[in-house]
Amino acid sequence: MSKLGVIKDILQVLRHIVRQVFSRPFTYFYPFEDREYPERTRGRHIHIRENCTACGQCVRACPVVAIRIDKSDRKYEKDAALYFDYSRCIFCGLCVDACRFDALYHTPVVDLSEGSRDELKYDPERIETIEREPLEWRGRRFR
Amino acid sequence: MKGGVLLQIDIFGWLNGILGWVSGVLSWVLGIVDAVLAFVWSVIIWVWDLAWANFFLLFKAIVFPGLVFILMLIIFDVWFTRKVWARVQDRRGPFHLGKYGGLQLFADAIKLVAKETIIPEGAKRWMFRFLPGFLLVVVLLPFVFIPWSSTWIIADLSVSLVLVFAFLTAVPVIALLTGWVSGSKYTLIGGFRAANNQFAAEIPLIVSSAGPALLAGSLSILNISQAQSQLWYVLILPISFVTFLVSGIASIGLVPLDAPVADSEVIFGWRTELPGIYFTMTYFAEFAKQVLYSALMVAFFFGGSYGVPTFPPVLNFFLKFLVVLFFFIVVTSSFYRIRQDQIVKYSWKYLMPLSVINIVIALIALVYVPGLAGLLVQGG
Amino acid sequence: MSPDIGDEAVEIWFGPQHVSAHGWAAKLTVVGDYIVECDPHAGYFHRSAEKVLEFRTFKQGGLVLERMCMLEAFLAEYPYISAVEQIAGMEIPERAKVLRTIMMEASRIHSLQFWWGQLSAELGLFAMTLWPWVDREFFLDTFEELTGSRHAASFSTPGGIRYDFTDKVRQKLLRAIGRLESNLPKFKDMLLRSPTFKMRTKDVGLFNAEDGIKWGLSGPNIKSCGIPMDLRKDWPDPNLAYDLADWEVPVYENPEHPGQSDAYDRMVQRFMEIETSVSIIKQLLDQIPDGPIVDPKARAKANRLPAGEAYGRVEGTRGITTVWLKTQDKAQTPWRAKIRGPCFASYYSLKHMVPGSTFADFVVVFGSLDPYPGWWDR
Amino acid sequence: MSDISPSDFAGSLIRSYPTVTIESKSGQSLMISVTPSMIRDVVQFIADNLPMALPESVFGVDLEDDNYELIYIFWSHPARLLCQIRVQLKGETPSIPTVSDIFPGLEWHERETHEMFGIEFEGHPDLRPLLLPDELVGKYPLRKRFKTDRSRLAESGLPIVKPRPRPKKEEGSGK
Repeated sequence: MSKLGVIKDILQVLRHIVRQVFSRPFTYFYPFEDREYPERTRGRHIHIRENCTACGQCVRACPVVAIRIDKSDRKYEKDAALYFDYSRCIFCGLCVDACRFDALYHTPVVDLSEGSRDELKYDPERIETIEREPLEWRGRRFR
Repeated sequence: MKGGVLLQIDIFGWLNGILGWVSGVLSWVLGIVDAVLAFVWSVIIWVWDLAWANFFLLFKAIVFPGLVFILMLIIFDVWFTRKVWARVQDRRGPFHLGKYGGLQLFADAIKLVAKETIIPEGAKRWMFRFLPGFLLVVVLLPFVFIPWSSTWIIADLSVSLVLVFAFLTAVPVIALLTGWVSGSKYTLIGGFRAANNQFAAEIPLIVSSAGPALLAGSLSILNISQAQSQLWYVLILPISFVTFLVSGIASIGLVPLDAPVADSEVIFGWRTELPGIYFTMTYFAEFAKQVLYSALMVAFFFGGSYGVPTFPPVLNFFLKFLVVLFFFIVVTSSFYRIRQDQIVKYSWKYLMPLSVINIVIALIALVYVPGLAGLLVQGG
Repeated sequence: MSPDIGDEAVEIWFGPQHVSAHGWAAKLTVVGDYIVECDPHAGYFHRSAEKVLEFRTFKQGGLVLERMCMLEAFLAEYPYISAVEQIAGMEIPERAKVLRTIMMEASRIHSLQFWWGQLSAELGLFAMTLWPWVDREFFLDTFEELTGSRHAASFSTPGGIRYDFTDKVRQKLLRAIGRLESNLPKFKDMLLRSPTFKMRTKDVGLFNAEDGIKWGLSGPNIKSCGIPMDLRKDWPDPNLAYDLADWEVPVYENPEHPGQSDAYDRMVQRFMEIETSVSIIKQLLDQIPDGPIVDPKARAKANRLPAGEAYGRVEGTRGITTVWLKTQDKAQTPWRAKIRGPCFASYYSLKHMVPGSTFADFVVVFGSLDPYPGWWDR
Repeated sequence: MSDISPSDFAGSLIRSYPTVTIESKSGQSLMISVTPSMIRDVVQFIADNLPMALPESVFGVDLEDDNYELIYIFWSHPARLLCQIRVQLKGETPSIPTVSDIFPGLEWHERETHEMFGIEFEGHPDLRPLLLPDELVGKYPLRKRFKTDRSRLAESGLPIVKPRPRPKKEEGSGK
């Protein structure tokens, strides 16, 4: 009886597999098909300089020392020159929590890969904008 | 001064002589070249004549059921396997290159071939370079006996069944040798496991292919496949088909029985140390064996080229081949890997008795079931 | 090498470059096909977390903890948070307690799904690797919807939680659980009924409950011996809401060998864990009270803690996970934080469990203990 | 099995070893302070009398000025009892008898404590470094004396990595 049971089990396993072959695949065409990012997605930050008071709470909250505020930098308004080092950032969101002046937010932009580490160090002007090059493939533009 | 010294050398004559000598040498050289060219030309003419005379055989050997077709079939098999596995695993498989990822394999092959050849320090260099290519040759040889139809077969021998298994017996030896000469502990373990697999699977494989041979009364694969015009042998030998499939999987070393190349246990078994091009050869050899066993199963159990009568026989064979290949891939992607001692235990405990019992039952049925014997056509 | 083995013994390094040894290595002494000695080596993932914690504030400490094991991020950060709350004497809002418990159980399901996929990959069936991972994807979507990050959630904070439940999170969580429940029979067929899976896992990696406890094993590894050792029941935590749900500690005891556990029993046990977690989540989802999710005053207390010691414990996916914390007065950072990962013990116990099994079974024994290198290397 | 209550267990421990001081933090946890020479006896007592004692961990705490505290933690599921055994140690490289033969699970915890704090465990079968790389053997990183900032990095014996250059300042900045 147990031997026949084994045959039944084998057929059951094969049934699941064959049914799987003719079902729709789960994956999607990653770079070309966009997925929906939730509102809270902790992607790269955006810095709103009008609100920033350069209080430095975000710098204090950061566990990996990825933020630097240069107060001697006179070029920018209110002395707030914010440098962001995305080669260190762990996207924990503590800086956004710490900011009381609504000057630092997460954006749903998560693909930050660059050719070199130095390009991941965002200067004050880059952290204020979210312009991205659209992806091109076979003459089509994506996102 | 009574005249000067006479010139001893007739300089003009000498110059003339040079001309003659040069023309002589030239004509001699030209004669040699001419003779060589004539010989080459005669060889070409001879080969050409021979080729024209045996054009059909050459075409078969090189183009249609032969080298080109088999290579394309193996490439298709790799693509098909990857696609089916991807579907089983809820993925899409290759899709970037070509239509439905059809060119992905060529890209992979180019990448693998372009890789640096690194030979381990402890390896025997000459054997290490020689064995993977030899393996591919040995695996490709049995394809000459695959009867795509009664005309589209490269060679038919009265003992081709024996010869196919004789070729395939060399495969684990090559695997063991490759593992041995690679100079690594993991490759050695993998090589011994390959030998162990063959030790387990060889006899059930041959015994279960003995059933069709007995029923057809012939050891020629062509005759066996031709003898099934009335009745496919899978109907009287269903257990033999299953044992052939399982022991075939064990002999190739595919997933449920892939102890020789179990990647989570022995990395890649006997193929661990093989670099780029050599790895590609062994990888191809594995899929070639998969194609070979699927074709053999069609020839042994599924009536060879018989099927829909309006279709050409080759198409019949090919469609059945695709179905069997699909079933083969599904089986190899649905079970967990079992241990090598379990492979031996279950092949000797279950596979071999089952295949023998099936033959005995079939022979008894032939004697006692009226009308069954009439359906069998005795081959050559 | 003991002297009676003689020349036949071969030493084989299993890892750290081995395919299935991701971040660990064991030196195996093999005679024939049998392992006679196993010497696990740790330290390939060592990130000196305990020293790092001494330089992180209490709000930042949870981030370090969740990086010990990304698969159970909600669970892994909790013992540290719990210890901080004990020292500060914080009161947690009711809503935060229930939401914490729900997400910890979701994290447990997610981690178990990852594990059984990994065990299947080690046993050569990649279909069963990716099917649970598809279901796991829905849990990751839930985590992303809730916290904004798929793995490193950093959900709890001293004094409450950082992100509130929304209707969308609830829908996504229900969808993930519904899909898991509809697929569980299929997975049970594929795993527990598969004859080749039984062949590979039955009587492999067998150990006694007494030995296991002496080696320090806990969690599902011990529960599969028939001992209901579960901190969720035994160690009632005032900051969690396990008492709101009605559930029993899942215990599987194989009648073939009572008091012992093999790889197959651990598999069954973990299926039962998933079912328990699902039922807890379903019950708690109906009982989420309204209210604040974090008390800002309590959270501000975590900036400077008084002197004290606390022992934060939680029943992780892999066993008892604890953090022992000592602070000095008006401290911004801990004086000493000791992390006790459950896999430290399971990795050590390989030394006793593996000898006698075959070389091919080593990965099965190892995989069935649900190892995660981050927990022993820290 | 679960008959034994924390007070019963504490009472029987006091009766056997009167020099031990026991302090009960809550209903479920006991704090036992012992001297280094008695540690094997007390742990043996726990192994014998506390049902299913799970050795959770052993770790050291640096109290500065060559004072160390060693904490052994045991958890008994049937008794629902958490025992913390505390030992005060003093000295440059303090030593204490090992308990890894009574509870094998503590073998690696003792190894780790040895390499992190330099506490010697007498009779331990295998005191090789567990987690640390070879360069840090004998440096005892979890001691408070061990500095981790870059200026002292040279002492640790690790290869010195230069800090990565910060993004340059924009031109025309004030100072």
